[in-house]
Amino acid sequence: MSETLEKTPGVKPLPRYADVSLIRNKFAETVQEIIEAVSEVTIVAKREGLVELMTFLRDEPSLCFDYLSDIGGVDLGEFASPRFAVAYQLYSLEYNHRLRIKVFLEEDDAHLPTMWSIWKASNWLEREVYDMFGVTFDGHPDLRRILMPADYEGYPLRKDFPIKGY
Amino acid sequence: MDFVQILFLGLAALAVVAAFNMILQRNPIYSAIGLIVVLCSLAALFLLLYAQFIAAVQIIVYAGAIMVLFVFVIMLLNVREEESKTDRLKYLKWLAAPLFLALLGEVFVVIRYVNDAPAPIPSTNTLTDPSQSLGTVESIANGMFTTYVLPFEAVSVLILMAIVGSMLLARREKKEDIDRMEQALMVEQDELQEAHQSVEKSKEEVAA
Amino acid sequence: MGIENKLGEVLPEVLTTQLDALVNWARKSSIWPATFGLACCAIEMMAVTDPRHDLARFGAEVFRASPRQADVMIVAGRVSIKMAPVLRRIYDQMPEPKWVISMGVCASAGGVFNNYAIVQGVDKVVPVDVFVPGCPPRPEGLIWAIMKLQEKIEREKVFTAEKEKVA
Amino acid sequence: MSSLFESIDYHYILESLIKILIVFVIGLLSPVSMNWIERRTLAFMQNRLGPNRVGPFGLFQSIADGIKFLFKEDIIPLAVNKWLYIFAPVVAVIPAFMVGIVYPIGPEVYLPFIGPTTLYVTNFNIGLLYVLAMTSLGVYGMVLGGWASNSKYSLLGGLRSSAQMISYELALSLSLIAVVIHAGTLDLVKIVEGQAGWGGFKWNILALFPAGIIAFMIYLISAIAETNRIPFDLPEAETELVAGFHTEYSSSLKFAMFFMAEYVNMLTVSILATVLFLGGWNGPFVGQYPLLGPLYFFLKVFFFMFLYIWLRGTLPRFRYDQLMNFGWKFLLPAALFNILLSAVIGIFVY
Amino acid sequence: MLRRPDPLADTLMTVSLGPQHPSTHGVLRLELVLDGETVVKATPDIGYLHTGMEKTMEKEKWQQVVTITCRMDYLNSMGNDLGYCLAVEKLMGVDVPRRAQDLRVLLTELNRLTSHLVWWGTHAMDIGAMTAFFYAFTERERVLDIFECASGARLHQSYFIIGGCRYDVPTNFLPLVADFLKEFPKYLGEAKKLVTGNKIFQRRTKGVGIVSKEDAINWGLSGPTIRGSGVNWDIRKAEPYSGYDTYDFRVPVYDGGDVWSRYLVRMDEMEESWRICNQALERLKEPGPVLSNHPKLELPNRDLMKQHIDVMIHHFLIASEGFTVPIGEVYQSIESARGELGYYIVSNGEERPYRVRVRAPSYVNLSALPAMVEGQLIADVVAVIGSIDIVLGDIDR
Repeated sequence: MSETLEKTPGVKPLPRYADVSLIRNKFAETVQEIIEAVSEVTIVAKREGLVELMTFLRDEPSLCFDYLSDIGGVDLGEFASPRFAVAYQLYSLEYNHRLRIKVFLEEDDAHLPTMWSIWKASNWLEREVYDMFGVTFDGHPDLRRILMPADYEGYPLRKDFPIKGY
Repeated sequence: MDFVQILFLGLAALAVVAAFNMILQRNPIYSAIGLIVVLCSLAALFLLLYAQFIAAVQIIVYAGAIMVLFVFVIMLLNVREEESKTDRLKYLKWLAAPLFLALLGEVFVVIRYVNDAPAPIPSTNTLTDPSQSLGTVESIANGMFTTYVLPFEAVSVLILMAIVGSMLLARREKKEDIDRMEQALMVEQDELQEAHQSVEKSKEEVAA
Repeated sequence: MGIENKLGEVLPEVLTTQLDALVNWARKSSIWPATFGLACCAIEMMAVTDPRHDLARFGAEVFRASPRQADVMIVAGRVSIKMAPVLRRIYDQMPEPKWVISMGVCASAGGVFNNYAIVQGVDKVVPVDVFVPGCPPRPEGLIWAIMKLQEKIEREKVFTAEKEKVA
Repeated sequence: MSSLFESIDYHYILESLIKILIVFVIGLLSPVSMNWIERRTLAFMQNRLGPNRVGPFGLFQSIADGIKFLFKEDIIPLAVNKWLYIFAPVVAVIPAFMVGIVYPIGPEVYLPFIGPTTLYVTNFNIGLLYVLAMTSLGVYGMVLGGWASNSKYSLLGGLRSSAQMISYELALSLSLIAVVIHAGTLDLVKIVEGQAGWGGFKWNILALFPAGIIAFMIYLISAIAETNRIPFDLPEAETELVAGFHTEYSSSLKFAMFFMAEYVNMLTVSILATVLFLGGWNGPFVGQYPLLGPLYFFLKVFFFMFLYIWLRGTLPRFRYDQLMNFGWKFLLPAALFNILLSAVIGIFVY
Repeated sequence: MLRRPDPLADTLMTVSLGPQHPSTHGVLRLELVLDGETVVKATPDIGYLHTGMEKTMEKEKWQQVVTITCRMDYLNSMGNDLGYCLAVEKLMGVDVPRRAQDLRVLLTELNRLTSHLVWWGTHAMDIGAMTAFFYAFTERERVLDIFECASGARLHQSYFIIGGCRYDVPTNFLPLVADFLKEFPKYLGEAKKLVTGNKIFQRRTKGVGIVSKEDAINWGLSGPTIRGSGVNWDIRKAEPYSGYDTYDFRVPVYDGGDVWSRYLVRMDEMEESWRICNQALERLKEPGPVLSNHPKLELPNRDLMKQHIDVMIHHFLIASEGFTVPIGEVYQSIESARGELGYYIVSNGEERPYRVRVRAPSYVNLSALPAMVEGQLIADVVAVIGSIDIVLGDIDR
């Protein structure tokens, strides 16, 4: 066991905008919109081609988003269409920049491909989105409820779910 | 009847009862406990013969170490109650009667000879100096390291060989082992899933 | 339970009251809690054994991991609907006589979490002897609860109960 | 039948019974007092006070615990193997107390009203083996208790205790051989008497240098492992196996029996260490004042008991495989080597 | 009937560790498949402390949410509040005054100390050394006194609010902190002697629960857990907030990837936190405002209020209805004691957050537990759980 202790003060460059312009043409089908707001970049993407887009983001040397921070769901309301949004927060340990991929989903078509093959971190994060919103992930190795009891009915974080439960 | 004799009868009865218990129990743990009781009462019988060393060693080695190992193995392997295996015992059934008769005959012969032969151990009444008798530390050590030194060493070598052999037999290939384990796990999971599906199906049927 | 009931029937009243006092003294002096930390209050429950507060002074520092060996269950923290059956099961596993301290406002009444996931008060699941207010209660608060519980145990009837039942 | 009663020496039996009673009371008191001492000492090691509310200085704490055990519901879970479950604590506690008859507490002393008497119940020429035999039986209590509980934690605890016992019993017994070679007897009293001299300091640990010290260390380590105390408390490792082999035992008399067995076993190995290595009752001026003997004896025993507490306050727990490796790959060869060493010393020095 | 292909399968045993188990640090349940003492398969089962916090936050006002965030990861409540406040401040474009930032850094670092102390005590206790626990809690009480002095509460301070701190610290605050900081290194030395130097402890932790650098990144580990695998990533350095870029401290990184490395990282982090605290304490000697003067946050001057009705109405609105936050979404992460604590906040321009999503560090760290413990012994499971320092309040929320 090597125990080299390297205590280096900030070797990383300060955070900056990720230059995502090169994916606009490459994934013209998938990428709907690129938004820059509050010093953050958001890519609104479609479900089709999402896995390829994510794989590209991870493997492209100039982007190198090797770290999946978070997957968070948002319910836009009972009557909204599309109803759900799922936001992937990506981070690059190499370049120290962040990116948010957002996918909108219709209520009767709420499923996404799993990111398990790209980031293992997606395992539980996807399970939580499933548990809380009912968005299913195709190909997930173990898609069960994670926080609520296995026989629980309803998806708590949907807006039509009363705060005190059914 | 003296006190020692009562003790002897009690302990001997205990040993016999425990031995029967050991044979008749179906649960291996109970059998092991039966054997432990037998060994302990035998140790007490040795004590009555002033063979303290043998008594102590009996408990330390057999009851204390070997039987702990037995119990350990039984518990570790989680051996369940023995099921009657009629197939395997079919032929033995015919052997039982002759073997029983042979044993009976043997017992008779032994009893006869013992009655005729001089007592191997001086009776308790004549025994004044316990250190001179059989079964103490000194007498056993004398026997073991003078008269019987060669057989003793030979037995040691034999035991060593047995240990090495058993270790060779017990060694399992690591990789293969893990593979088998994983297979077993997967099969179990598959079965669980199947069971789950069948339950779901039956639920649907009920609902329908 | 059992021996004291039988004894209670047989012995004269003077003796049973004396025995009552003895047994109650023993029980109140040796309250072994079950380690049942749930949330934030569990940290304060741990803090109650620390050198500053030292629950050990009351002979109650023996936190038993096995509910079978515990006397009091300190429900320290919010009880979720997923946890409630487990809580009840652990309570059932404890031997009589047993007591429950509901520590903190979440365990007592749901606290700020008046929502779908939290049981609004642990007394819906198990009978509670002492409620401790606070979010979380200070360790002193838990010590207060233990002393309250001791007072309660002191008033219990062990041998005399059977006599009263007969009378 | 008359010969039956004639063959009994009533005076001897009465004397023995009284002594047995005294030893039994010592055995009963040792868990009570040791538990209080342990809790207080540990507390002081951890900057705390420890139990101090129940009685003066909290002295009655363990008594309160004991009375509580007595009147606690005794749950026998449905799934357990009922007879073994009840039987196991008895198996644990009886051999532990049976060792008491060979505790050589002091030399022959003259007591007022009684006359000269020995401060031990009896001594026989295989006293040491008798102790070892009894302590090796005690493990069945844990193993059977763990198995009978029909709980996985208990089973693991029982398995661990049996494996641990097998591994360390060997090293323990072998470490004693150095002393036995030197003393030439297995009689505990004679072993103690052999250590008289040097102004009361001809203790085996010093007299057999260096084999004595090596044997002492091996004995100490294996003894702690035999009694399942930290750092070898794997059978009841609280943070792994909840409460190990006694997980399913409610805090009633059965639990108390396990508890007592543990403390009496601690007492036994402490006494054995005192007798075999630290000269038993020997010490300065014991020749002139024989009653000093028991005092020295208990002081030495108390030192070992304190050592247990000290270790508990300091050390973490071993892992199962490390425990096994340590026992088989280090202690056992060391003990074997030490036998050789002490034999050589025995031949050339004495 | 289950058909078994192999008699070996008979030796497998399924043990359910928890939810009430002394070493799962709360109510984690682990389903372990054991072969003897070796773990063949581990499946964590969480949710026994699920509190519905994200749902509850949606009904609270922006400022009230702080009381909920601090009950999330109860060992690191200051950090939780800080992350939430930073996120909302980022969305609103609020600048926090210098003194408030320094206070935030000081208290967050002190909270990191308490969190690591609890971790140290319980981790050592899991491995069997019980005295460490009491030493840790003795020291922790002193830090809690400091929190009490600043905010009035020991555990759930809710001291940070959007725009700064709730109120300035009392005069005896700084001497209290200075006293503590003076004596802390001595304590840390003792701690290292008691546990770090212990051979048994080292043998229990070295080479146990190894995660390689690539796996650590792929599993999304963060905080000391990823730094124990040799990844030099600390959000305080990478994306500095609250002026962390102006402090002089180092990021301890060990590349063993095992329990021991993670242990060393945390022990070193305590030292670094102590250094940061010392620097922050120096800066706090200058007085200044502790709340932003943003019109939505600062209550109006009382004299002006008595003269102008519109100022009065403004005060009334802030006090009764709260303030609104511009429409938008933001992701802000901070380095909590356990790793990357991220807040993804969506605002629809009302007085309440539309959605607050919390990226809990323990949650993601725990998801890698099966990979760490499979093939190890059951005693190692306990050590590994201790080494990733989970807090169930953080995981289940």
